[in-house]
Amino acid sequence: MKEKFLEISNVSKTFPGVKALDNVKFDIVPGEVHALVGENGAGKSTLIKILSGFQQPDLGAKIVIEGKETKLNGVMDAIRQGISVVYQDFSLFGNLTVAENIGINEIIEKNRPVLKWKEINEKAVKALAIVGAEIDPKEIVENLSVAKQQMVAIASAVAQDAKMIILDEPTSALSRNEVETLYDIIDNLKKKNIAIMFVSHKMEELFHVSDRFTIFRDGQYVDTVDAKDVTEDDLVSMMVGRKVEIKSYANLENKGPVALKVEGLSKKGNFKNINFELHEGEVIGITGLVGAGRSEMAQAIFGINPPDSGKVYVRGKEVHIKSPAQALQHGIAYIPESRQTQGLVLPKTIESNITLPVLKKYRNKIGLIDRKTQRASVDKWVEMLDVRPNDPDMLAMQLSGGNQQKVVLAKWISTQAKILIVDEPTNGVDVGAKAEIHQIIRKLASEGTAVIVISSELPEILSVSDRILVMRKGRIAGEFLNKDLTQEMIMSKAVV
Amino acid sequence: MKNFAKNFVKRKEFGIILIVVILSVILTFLSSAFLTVTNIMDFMKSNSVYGIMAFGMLPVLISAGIDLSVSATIALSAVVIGKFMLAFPNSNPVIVILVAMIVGAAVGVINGLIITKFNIPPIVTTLGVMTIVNGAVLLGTGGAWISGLPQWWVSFGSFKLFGIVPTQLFMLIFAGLVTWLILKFTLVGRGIYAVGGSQSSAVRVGYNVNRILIFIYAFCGMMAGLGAAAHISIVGQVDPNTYTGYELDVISTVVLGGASVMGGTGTVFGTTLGVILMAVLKNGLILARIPNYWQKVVMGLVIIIAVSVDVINRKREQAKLVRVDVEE
Amino acid sequence: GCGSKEEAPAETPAPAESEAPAAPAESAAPAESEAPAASGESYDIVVMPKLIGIPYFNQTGEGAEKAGKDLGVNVIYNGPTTADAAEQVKMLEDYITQGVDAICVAPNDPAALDPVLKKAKEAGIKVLDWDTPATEALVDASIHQISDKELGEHCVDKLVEYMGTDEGEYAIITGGLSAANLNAWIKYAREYAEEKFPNLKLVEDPYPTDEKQDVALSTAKDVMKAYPDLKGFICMSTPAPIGTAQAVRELGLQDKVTVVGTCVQEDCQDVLSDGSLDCGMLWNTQNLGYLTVACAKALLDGNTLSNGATIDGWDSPLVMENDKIVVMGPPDDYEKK
Amino acid sequence: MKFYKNLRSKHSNELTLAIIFIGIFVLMSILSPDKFLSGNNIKTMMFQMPEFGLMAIAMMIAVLTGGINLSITTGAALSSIVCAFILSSEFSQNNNALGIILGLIACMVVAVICGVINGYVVAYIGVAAMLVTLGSKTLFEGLGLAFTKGGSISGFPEAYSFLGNGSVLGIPFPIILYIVVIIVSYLLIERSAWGTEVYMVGCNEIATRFSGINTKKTLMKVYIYSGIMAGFASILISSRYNSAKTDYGSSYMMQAVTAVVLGGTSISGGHGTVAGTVLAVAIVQVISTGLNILGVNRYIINIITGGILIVVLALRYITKVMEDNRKIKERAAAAAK
Ligand SMILES: Nc1ncnc2c1ncn2[C@@H]1O[C@H](COP(=O)(O)OP(=O)(O)OP(=O)(O)O)[C@@H](O)[C@H]1O
Ligand SMILES: Nc1ncnc2c1ncn2[C@@H]1O[C@H](COP(=O)(O)OP(=O)(O)OP(=O)(O)O)[C@@H](O)[C@H]1O
Ligand SMILES: [Mg+2]
Ligand SMILES: [Mg+2]
Repeated sequence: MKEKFLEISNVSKTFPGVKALDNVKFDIVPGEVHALVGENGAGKSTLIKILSGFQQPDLGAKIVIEGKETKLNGVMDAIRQGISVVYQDFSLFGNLTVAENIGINEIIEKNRPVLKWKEINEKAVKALAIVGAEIDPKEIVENLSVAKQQMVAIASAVAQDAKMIILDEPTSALSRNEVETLYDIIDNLKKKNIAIMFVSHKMEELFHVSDRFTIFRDGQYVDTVDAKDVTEDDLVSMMVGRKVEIKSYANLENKGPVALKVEGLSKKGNFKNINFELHEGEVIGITGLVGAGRSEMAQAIFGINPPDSGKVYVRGKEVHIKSPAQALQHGIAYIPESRQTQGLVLPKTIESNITLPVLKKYRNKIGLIDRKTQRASVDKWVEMLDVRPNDPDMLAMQLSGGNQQKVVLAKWISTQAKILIVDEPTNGVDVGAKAEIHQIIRKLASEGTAVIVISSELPEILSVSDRILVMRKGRIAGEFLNKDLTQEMIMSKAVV
Repeated sequence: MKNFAKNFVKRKEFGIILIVVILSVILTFLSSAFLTVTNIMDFMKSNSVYGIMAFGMLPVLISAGIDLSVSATIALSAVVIGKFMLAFPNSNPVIVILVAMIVGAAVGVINGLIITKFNIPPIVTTLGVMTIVNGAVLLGTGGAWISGLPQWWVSFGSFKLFGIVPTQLFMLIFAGLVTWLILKFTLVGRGIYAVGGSQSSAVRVGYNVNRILIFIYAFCGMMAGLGAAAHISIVGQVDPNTYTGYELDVISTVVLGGASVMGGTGTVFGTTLGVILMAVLKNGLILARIPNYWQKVVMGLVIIIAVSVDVINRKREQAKLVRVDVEE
Repeated sequence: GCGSKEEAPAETPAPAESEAPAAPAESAAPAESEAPAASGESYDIVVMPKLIGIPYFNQTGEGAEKAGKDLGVNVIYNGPTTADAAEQVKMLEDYITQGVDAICVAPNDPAALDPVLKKAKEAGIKVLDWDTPATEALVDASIHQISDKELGEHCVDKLVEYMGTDEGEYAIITGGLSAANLNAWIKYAREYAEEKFPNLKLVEDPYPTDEKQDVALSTAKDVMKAYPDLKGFICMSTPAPIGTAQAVRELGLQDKVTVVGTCVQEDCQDVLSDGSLDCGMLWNTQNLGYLTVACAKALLDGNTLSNGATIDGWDSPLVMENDKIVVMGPPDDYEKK
Repeated sequence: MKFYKNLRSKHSNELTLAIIFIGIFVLMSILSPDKFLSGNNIKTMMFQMPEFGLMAIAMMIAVLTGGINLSITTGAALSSIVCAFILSSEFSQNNNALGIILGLIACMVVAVICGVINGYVVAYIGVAAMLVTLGSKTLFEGLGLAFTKGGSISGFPEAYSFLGNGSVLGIPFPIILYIVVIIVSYLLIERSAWGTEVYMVGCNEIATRFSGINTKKTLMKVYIYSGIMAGFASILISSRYNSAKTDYGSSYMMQAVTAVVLGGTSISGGHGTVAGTVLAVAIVQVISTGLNILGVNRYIINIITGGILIVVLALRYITKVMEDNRKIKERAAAAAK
């Protein structure tokens, strides 16, 4: 057994709101992939922020790097110690070029006052090559897809020739074959004897890459186990504290009349000639590679950026939806990809987020918001979706990923929309919450709502949908009934 | 070549270049005096002060900040060097300029410290500092002019290279050059763009954000100081009252030059264009014999149109952006 | 020499920088030193300029405060920091509350002060205006450094005198388009020029310069480019003539283009020296403040102001246009000796 | 008790401001009991504060959306100028009542138009509010100048002056209007659906739009409301000063920003209360009136105001940090057990 690169113990972190970490421990040796798992809010990202020197642990924490006890008082300390991080939210500079985002770090680290662009570009090109991404180094980052941004983030971590790389949910925006590339990257990082700390909610990839697991629950350390000694179920029950079974809900009978009909929908540079019918009580899963144009298509239907051509019928009547407001009037709801920027108003309370689309419903005679009835119904939704903590006055930003997603769901369900489009509903959501969200979606369907689920995660698609559309390069490349389907069959349509 | 043309049209600055060109063409037809070397030198000289301060303001806006205190800072610097020259009648321009820049930088540092230590939003901090410094200056001077500056200063101010290029234009070019070098080739400079893009990310990659912020405001103050030197080298005496309202003119100059008040974007080239646009406008209004009572109306319209055109262009670009490579 | 048409009063106003107002004050001082004792208490007299912190109103202030000392009255010289009528009204309201004995105000805008001056009268406070007239009905006395009409016409005469001809183009540079007193002078100047010198052609409405010397400089330059045959400038507001003169100097047109206008004496010496400014003019600013306070005191003592009468602290006989308007006298001209 | 707890937790900011206000008020009363505390002075302040307060509310609502409105003062001036033209017209002289009503309507129409111009460019074209209003500030001022030729429009029907100077049952009419506006604003901003949308837009426009809110409309209404508030202010101003002019109240613009921020509204939008702004306005008012009565130089008053702005915000930050640390310690202690 090689000697450890990093060993920490007695690490606690208290926020005004919660105790995010309650003296946990963790260690990692060079060349291993050590996965950190736990439900939303278990404290994974918090630990990462501590290891990256971005936040300081409470007193009494012990951090040993390469045998020497140290303190990480600032980001620079961590970087100098050879720890570099790929954050859950990338933390790239959208306004700068890919090259600069990747190349600048070393210069900052060495604190060289004057910089040579040639050097930076070369470094960037090299790093991009390592992660095998074809991205123009001169491109401005905010013009890249989520997926490409993710690759850039990884590249810039690689570029710092670090001894330990932390990946916080690196695949949440990656599609299948990009994930494959990531696996390769991880492999040759291991060969370079770099320690990798890996955080993810996706079982299959956890077991694919990890050598060891450390499990947190509600900020507490649970256990550390070798990957080969445990099964998925063991791991899940260690994380959640109970058993969670992934059901398949597919239900090919008793669907109602057509709720939504799309004919030849096209938008230049987004998608082309989309046709499908969606029935009441039915769940359609739309999958494909990231960048296939699924969100774009959904957002076109929802009126965020309307299509160039094509027809949309709601319950048989043709509609021309130019804005989300109109979509809402036609009973269409869209739960966007990014809950942080599009789904939630983070600095506001759960209550104001949930009631936002239906505010007018709570107006009393003189047109003011009736706080009592508002609170009453909010309590109902928080109750029904089991948002934790269940205090409507909690700020959305204080919630962990899963609970944030539940709030977004609650918001749209409360509109009683008859047509519901959910884009990557369980992105960064833990197994437990994931199952609950699937349940909710199916429950709505069983009550007659027509649902579209957009997801890159095939197990999810296979679990929730009755019918599955596969998109490729802005077109619908294939359609399946969800009956004895395999992931391979779907992928064959998704990739060329 | 064609490609170059394309990129050129894509540039953020394209909109404003267009406006400047159109204006100039119109003016050239309206007045023979417009397109002459002397006229151009004249209006660049008389706008050099705004220009210099604009280059100081640029990094501030890039960092998503704002500095309202520049008008007070320039007043303070002007008064200080005015008194300095009376006290040391045989010093020399270089020293005077240095003094001005140091005084300005000092005010900037105070801004920076308040912003970083108490994280009070820049607009608030600088508003407060503006009120205080302004009050102090006028309390101290009673608004009295400082005149009778030494001869060497007067001749420094009225010097023209080859009898054409005025001193103040060199100061302007110097300011622009320094700003450009800092923004493009120094770590701090890139840090400024980083902070403007995402402050939390800037912290995560290891930029010392506080130090960067303090630098930004110090630099802005310093340029205001240089502006003071340029200004009193033009007018030959110090009127502490003359600088009120400068802050808004300077800021509008920079944003006309394509810097976004949301931060993250902005270039020296753009700002230069902004300065030129403002200069051409003021100069043109008179040469074109626009009725004086309508000048402000024209000014206001041009500002609104210019910023709107810019935004509309950018939106069109965004819309054109291919989000998915659709299989045809 | 002083080219003013009107007979100059007995005392020639002292140049501003010397211990002005020499003539009146000195002789007045002894007479007044026991005045407080005589009248028993000391009056609170508010003297409010349009704004504080500019040279012109600093000097009027010095005069007013000097008068305060000489006459043994308590002079409160304070005003807003920007020439904003709203601010003036607020401050006056505060002083009325405070219960002062007299208010002497240089209104930023006459009409705007009507209500507050009414209040003052109702509160039994003596109300005077100075520098710029307020609504006449509301004041007990109105101190004019000079009549607006006279100043406006004087500018035109000076312009013609130095142009050496009464035909050609001229332009007016003003401090701000909404400055009431400047507009008044300009109005009279334009009317006078039109009927007396029909061949003088005003090229354009007045050019605003934002009370800024450098703006005056660049504006004047541009004007000369826009109107190449321009023969002269009339400049209202103190920084304007200096900036304009500098423009003329930079273009080396000292003997082609005439510049006349109102400015503070010390500040215009340089541009006078090489004739880029041909004639600056202003009344003795300190005397203006002094006279204002003297009149206020006289009124408070119960005296009435009448033409030819003399009052404490001002031993030259008063020149009155009517029973309210006191005129200090013609402006001083500052010209190249 | 519970009420107080709730007050402390939810409205600590307003509480602090109230305490500061009382503190300063008491201090002033001690420093000049006879003058500051006189009923007369209180009344004077009641006449002065409303126009400023209305401007502050006009500024606040724009700031709530993460924008700003630099054009409130020039917009107000423009509205009152148009109003003044009608009031001083032949027609109004003959039939006052109708004239005044028409004038007021015209005033509000212009105010709304100003709001629509800002709102359209901000909401529908999507230009940053600061730039738009920077432009419209100049535009409105320019129009005012062009209409008035820089002069002031006066000569209103006698009755009009009631709006700014009259009292009902001894209570100044302006303060009555102000209080009504405060209540309406509170209900609209903090209790209505639109108000909630305003806060949400201020925090995250995209998420709000994705929630089916027509954010463009919300923003448009915000700038119209801002315009209307400025319009009300302009009525008080033109009536109190019995005339209209482009530069009336120009000094309110920066003061309004100061008051809004002092009142705890976050300059980046999304947070802030009407009560906070109102209290801040009162604080600024008391400081300036009080020090004014004490005869303090205006510049020192400005310096103090600026100082207070920074100090209060600094304290706000420091207390927040200490508060968090306290909470963390408590948790740590709780966890230890
Ligand atoms: N800055 C903060 N202030 C207050 N509470 C915080 C803060 N950051 C995190 N928390 C809380 O700390 C707990 C742990 O959050 P953390 O983000 O580490 O969870 P996580 O394991 O990363 O969850 P996820 O899997 O959703 O990323 C959560 O309850 C979260 O609400
Ligand atoms: N902010 C942006 N600006 C410009 N183009 C973008 C932006 N975000 C994404 N894109 C483009 O849109 C395409 C789709 O982005 P996205 O990752 O949302 O794909 P998608 O089809 O929506 O994926 P998914 O189906 O997983 O939602 C990307 O390939 C990228 O080229
Ligand atoms: Mg996390
Ligand atoms: Mg997507």
